[in-house]
Amino acid sequence: MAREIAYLDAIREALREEMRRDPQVFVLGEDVGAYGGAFGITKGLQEEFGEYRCLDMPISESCIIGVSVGASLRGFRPVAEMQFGDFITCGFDQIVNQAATLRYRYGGRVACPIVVRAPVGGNVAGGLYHSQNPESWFVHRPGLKVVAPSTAWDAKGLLKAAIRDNNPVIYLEHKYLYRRAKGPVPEGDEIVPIGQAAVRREGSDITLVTYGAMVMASLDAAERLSKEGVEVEVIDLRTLSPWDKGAVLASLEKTSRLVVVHEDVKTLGLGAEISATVMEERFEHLDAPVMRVTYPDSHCPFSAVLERENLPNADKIADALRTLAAY
Amino acid sequence: MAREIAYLDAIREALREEMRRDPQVFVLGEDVGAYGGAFGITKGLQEEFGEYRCLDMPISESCIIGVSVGASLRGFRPVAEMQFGDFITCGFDQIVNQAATLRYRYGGRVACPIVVRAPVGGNVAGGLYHSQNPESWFVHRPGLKVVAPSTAWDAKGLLKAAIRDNNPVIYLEHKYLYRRAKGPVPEGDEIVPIGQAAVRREGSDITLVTYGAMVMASLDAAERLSKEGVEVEVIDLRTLSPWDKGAVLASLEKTSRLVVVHEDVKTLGLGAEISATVMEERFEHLDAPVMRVTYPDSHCPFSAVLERENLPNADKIADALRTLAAY
Amino acid sequence: MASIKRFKFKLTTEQLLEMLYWLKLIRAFDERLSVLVRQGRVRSGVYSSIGQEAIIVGSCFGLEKDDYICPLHRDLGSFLMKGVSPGVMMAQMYAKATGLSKGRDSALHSGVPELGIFGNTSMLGANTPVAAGIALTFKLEQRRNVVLAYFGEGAANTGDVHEAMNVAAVHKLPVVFICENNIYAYSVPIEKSMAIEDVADRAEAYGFDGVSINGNDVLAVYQAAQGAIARARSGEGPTLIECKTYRWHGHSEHDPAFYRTDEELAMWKSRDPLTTFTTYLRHRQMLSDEILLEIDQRVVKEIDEAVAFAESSPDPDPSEAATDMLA
Amino acid sequence: MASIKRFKFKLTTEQLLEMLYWLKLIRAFDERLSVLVRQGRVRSGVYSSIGQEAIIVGSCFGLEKDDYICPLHRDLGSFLMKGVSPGVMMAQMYAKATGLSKGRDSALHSGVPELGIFGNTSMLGANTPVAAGIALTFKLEQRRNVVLAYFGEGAANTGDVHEAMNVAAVHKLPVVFICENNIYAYSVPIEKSMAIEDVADRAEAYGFDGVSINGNDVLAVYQAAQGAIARARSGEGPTLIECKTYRWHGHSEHDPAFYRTDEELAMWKSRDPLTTFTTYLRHRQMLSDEILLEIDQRVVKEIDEAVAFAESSPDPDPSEAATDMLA
Ligand SMILES: Cc1ncc(C[n+]2csc(CCOP(=O)(O)OP(=O)(O)O)c2C)c(N)n1
Ligand SMILES: Cc1ncc(C[n+]2csc(CCOP(=O)(O)OP(=O)(O)O)c2C)c(N)n1
Ligand SMILES: [Mg+2]
Ligand SMILES: [Mg+2]
Repeated sequence: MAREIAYLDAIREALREEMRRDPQVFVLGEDVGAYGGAFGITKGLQEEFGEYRCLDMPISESCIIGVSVGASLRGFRPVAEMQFGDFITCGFDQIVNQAATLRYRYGGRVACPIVVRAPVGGNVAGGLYHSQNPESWFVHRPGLKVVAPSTAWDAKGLLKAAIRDNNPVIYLEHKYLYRRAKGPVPEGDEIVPIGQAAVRREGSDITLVTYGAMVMASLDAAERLSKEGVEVEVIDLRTLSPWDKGAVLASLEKTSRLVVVHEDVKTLGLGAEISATVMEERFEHLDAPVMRVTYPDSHCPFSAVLERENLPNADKIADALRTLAAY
Repeated sequence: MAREIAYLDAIREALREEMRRDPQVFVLGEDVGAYGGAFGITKGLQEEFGEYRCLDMPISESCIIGVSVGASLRGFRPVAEMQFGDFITCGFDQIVNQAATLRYRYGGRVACPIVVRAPVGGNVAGGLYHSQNPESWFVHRPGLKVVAPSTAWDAKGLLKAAIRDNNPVIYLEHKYLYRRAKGPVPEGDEIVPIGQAAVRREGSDITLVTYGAMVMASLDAAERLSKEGVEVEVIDLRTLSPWDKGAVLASLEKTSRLVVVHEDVKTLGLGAEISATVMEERFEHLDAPVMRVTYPDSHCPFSAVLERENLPNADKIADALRTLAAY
Repeated sequence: MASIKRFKFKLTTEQLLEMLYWLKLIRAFDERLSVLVRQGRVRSGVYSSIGQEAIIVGSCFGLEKDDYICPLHRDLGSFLMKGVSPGVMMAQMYAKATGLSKGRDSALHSGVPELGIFGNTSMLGANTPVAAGIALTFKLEQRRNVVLAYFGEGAANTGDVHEAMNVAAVHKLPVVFICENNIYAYSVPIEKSMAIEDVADRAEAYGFDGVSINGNDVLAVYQAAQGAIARARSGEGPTLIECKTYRWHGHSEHDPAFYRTDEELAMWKSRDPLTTFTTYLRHRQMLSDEILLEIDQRVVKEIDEAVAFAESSPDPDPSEAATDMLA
Repeated sequence: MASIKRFKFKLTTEQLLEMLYWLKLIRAFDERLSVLVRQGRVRSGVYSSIGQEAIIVGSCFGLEKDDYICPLHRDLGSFLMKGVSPGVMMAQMYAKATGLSKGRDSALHSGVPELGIFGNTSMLGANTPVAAGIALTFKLEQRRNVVLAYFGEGAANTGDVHEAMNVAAVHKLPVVFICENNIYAYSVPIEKSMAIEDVADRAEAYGFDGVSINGNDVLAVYQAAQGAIARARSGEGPTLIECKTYRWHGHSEHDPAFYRTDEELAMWKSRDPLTTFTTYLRHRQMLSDEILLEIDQRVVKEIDEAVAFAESSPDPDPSEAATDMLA
């Protein structure tokens, strides 16, 4: 049987393998050195690769990203760690202006192969500043790629792809999945290509598009609906920018019904773009309006009682699926 | 006849009137003092109100916003100027985390009445870092309001409303309109309420939703279509968050066809949210898919040749309207 | 100008005993939290100040009600000294409806304007621009109040701290910057985050005074703080006080702190601020065994009551999960 | 350690005359640009370095090809000295297809990796973290190259500059920070943006040396730069060189610069770096009238040719408006 490891260990494995493969790859961030990072992702890397390939940085998110851009200009492939994805706002300008526009303003003469790893998402007692889902900001900005693995397999495969990619890639790792998602991982040079969604469950009645920690809840809801006679096709986007329009539309052509599920807030969450695109390109195929099951337009409360209220879950998803099936 | 002034002067008038009315209102930013700001908006204010109510700040966008938040906690109503809206990324964390979450994390016990003025938009030979349209980032973030006037009237009325509002308001002033938009302005205590769209042109065939500099181009396109026998209702959102769903849906119920036009890029531009909302709430009313006419997913090039290619204009809008009419 | 390290002060026996009470209360609060975390009763991140209490007690002692504090994550004690009851603070840590943020967040991410307490986001350093803003309002209103802005030696490296110190200097704002230099930022020792010995030296770069003091000596802290506060009140602008100290626990209660040696910890435990101050009081014959017992009993009682209050408090109402987004 | 102000250097007559050529070429380029702006032939923002040329010539002179520069917006001359032809730079200002960014942006927002030139965004200070990143790669590769990072005294107050200087200090990175202190940041005089006299004093706050020099004396700049570069090459880390100078024109060619006096301008014109250096060469009998004429003629010819090249160059192809977004 295949080796099964946790999502969190899969991330480390990707880092280690890429650092072994390519001496231009290095890691930088706060506490990533001897300590191994707040979540232990970079444990052992400094030992193996030395201080400078697994570099502790001062609390200076903007500089961490800026340093990465500089290093990329000289052929390096830095992987910057934000201690929590929430702090990415402190390095925002260096991402959306410095990194995202580099190739364009250089007239296409350079690439900017940096990866920014950001632990995101809630359901981990994180509260307002340790639970956020920042994907929309970056999906909205041209010049960036954004990925969000939901399995150990993808965590490893997408990180390897991100490191090899010649563009700035925002790699969103969901904290809820760190130890809860376990499974086999690709070996050797196998990667998970950026831009390709995965069908996690086939179904002919409704297409459900999701990513990250919501994949689990969505599959759960799909199982319930199956018992009610409704077969839901669950698509895990894996890459949020560019998202796999082909896969979504292909499934929709089969089902004619679509729901998008994400943990990010509703307004201008990725669901908005998918819904608008489907509207533009497959209006005639729709038997029902595209629905969205998302976080409300709210911050992420700390109290378990409050957070439970806000988080999408299998119940809420199942309800939406029923509404859609009955439409 | 009513007094007519330029958009840019209307902004200044709003500042001056509010500063006279309420001693807690003050202005801060780079070069806003004796110089009167890069665009002359704050000219004369330091002379009238003194150094500290029209305060020159060092080049420190993050601190400018943070100072505003601090002042708001003590009952002041600061109006911060970003020299160009593009630089708002340098103060991003203080807006989306500090200001936007303040009330929520204080359990509702405080308000955060700050205004961040940001000159935005292209078609002014600005290039990559003097042409951006940052609205989506803020519309996506709960806890903020976002306004974008298209006329001198609204420039004045919305700024007065923003200053009186108890929330952080991102006030997007379009540079292209500074001198090109001229008209009457509200007097005295009259304001333009945040959250209310304006119907700029009535029509029964297609609803066109837009804002900012695209209102002019949209009206132009609507005139052309009128000659072709298609009557387009043009809705100027004026407020982008919260956007006036009621007005949009009411118009749609009449026309059954909708196009959104904005200068911001397509992916996760405001059009996505409007389209998705219409899908959710008025699917049955739609005779055609909601369309979007937007900037492509690109940065804002400097060359006039390139910028022209990217900017939406009356031609492109008219084309979309024709497609929609023929659907 | 004499160094603020030699600022003349007088404290009555009563006041000195009150200081002891605060030292003990804060220690006891943190110790109890530590237990509650291990028991799984508090889910919040807990950043203990054990070993550092002299900084808060020495600097907050004698503050006026309208003076403002902008604490760092380790400064729970400052909330108590500024007037929040232990029960409310405990409820805040429990994320109960009776806590400062009504369960929206835990720890110090909420404030009390009436008591002059600012509650920061998690973003390190982001409190300092806000502090400058509050101080600016004191200047605008010609009040003699001050703002105390706290940050760690790690946070000293954020852009925000730089921008805020500079702005405070330019406008001679009444801010006392208090750097709690406990040698580590999470796992990163100071020599890996800055190439200088004394953070205090940074003050000169902005044009104001910086002193480095023994942060484990409550009277040394009081003396320097009073000196700096006196300066600030009389319009002489900001001061930076660097308090050398050490945290006995890990970064948070979940951190085993393998990155430091037992020897180092023992050395710093020998510098326990409570012991030092008790010895002082004994030398001055101010502290009888009865008084000591009385204080200890009072402290235990207050903490017990705080826990009882928190535990018996209701959870927030789920209906408040997404309210208070806007005023 | 002797001050780098007294660093020993030797320059041949040929080299000194080359310096004069560069001073004159850069002056002529900026003067021509100024005319072209007034004629409406160049639409780009032009930030003239007239009066400040000694800084770029003195610091870039003798750089190795692999050494990297990270210029500020006023440093067009550094592109020329690093090997970009005047024609290409002029085409860049004209936003022609033959410019560095193929018309995507103008001015210095594009770079040339093969020549060791970084092109920053507009965001002031944002080039310094990138400089640190480039320098980090030199350290990783154990190369003896250096990075020169330029910024104005206004930009010195951005968070990025703080974070970058600190990181460079911690890791002893081979960066020379060059502050062009021309007294004004746009309209804001230095006393309103910082409370210190010499930006050089900030270096100490990070643990490296800072010197303040006469930035209008090309040999003084060369001497200090060579000293700092020698240090950097031998692994001794960063240095900050503050060059006191003045810009003769407004902030940009559109700025009438009412905020300063004629007296001040006249005083600084009397310190013209070209006059000073010409006098030096005359004193050393190195500059005959023929050589002077020859240089002047060469400069005029090169500028004429550059303009001719730019004007005859094609506009970018509209089809490239939204390409090169991703590699
Ligand atoms: C901007 C930002 N980056 C990273 C973090 C994560 N983080 C929380 S506390 C901490 C260490 C803080 O060290 P220091 O400022 O010295 O304060 P101390 O905890 O030692 O009191 C880090 C890295 C954060 N909260 N904010
Ligand atoms: C982050 C940021 N804020 C504001 C601006 C607008 N701006 C452009 S140049 C300038 C003044 C720069 O002054 P200084 O750094 O001293 O350089 P100088 O122009 O004097 O050479 C300002 C405010 C900007 N480009 N970037
Ligand atoms: Mg610390
Ligand atoms: Mg300057």
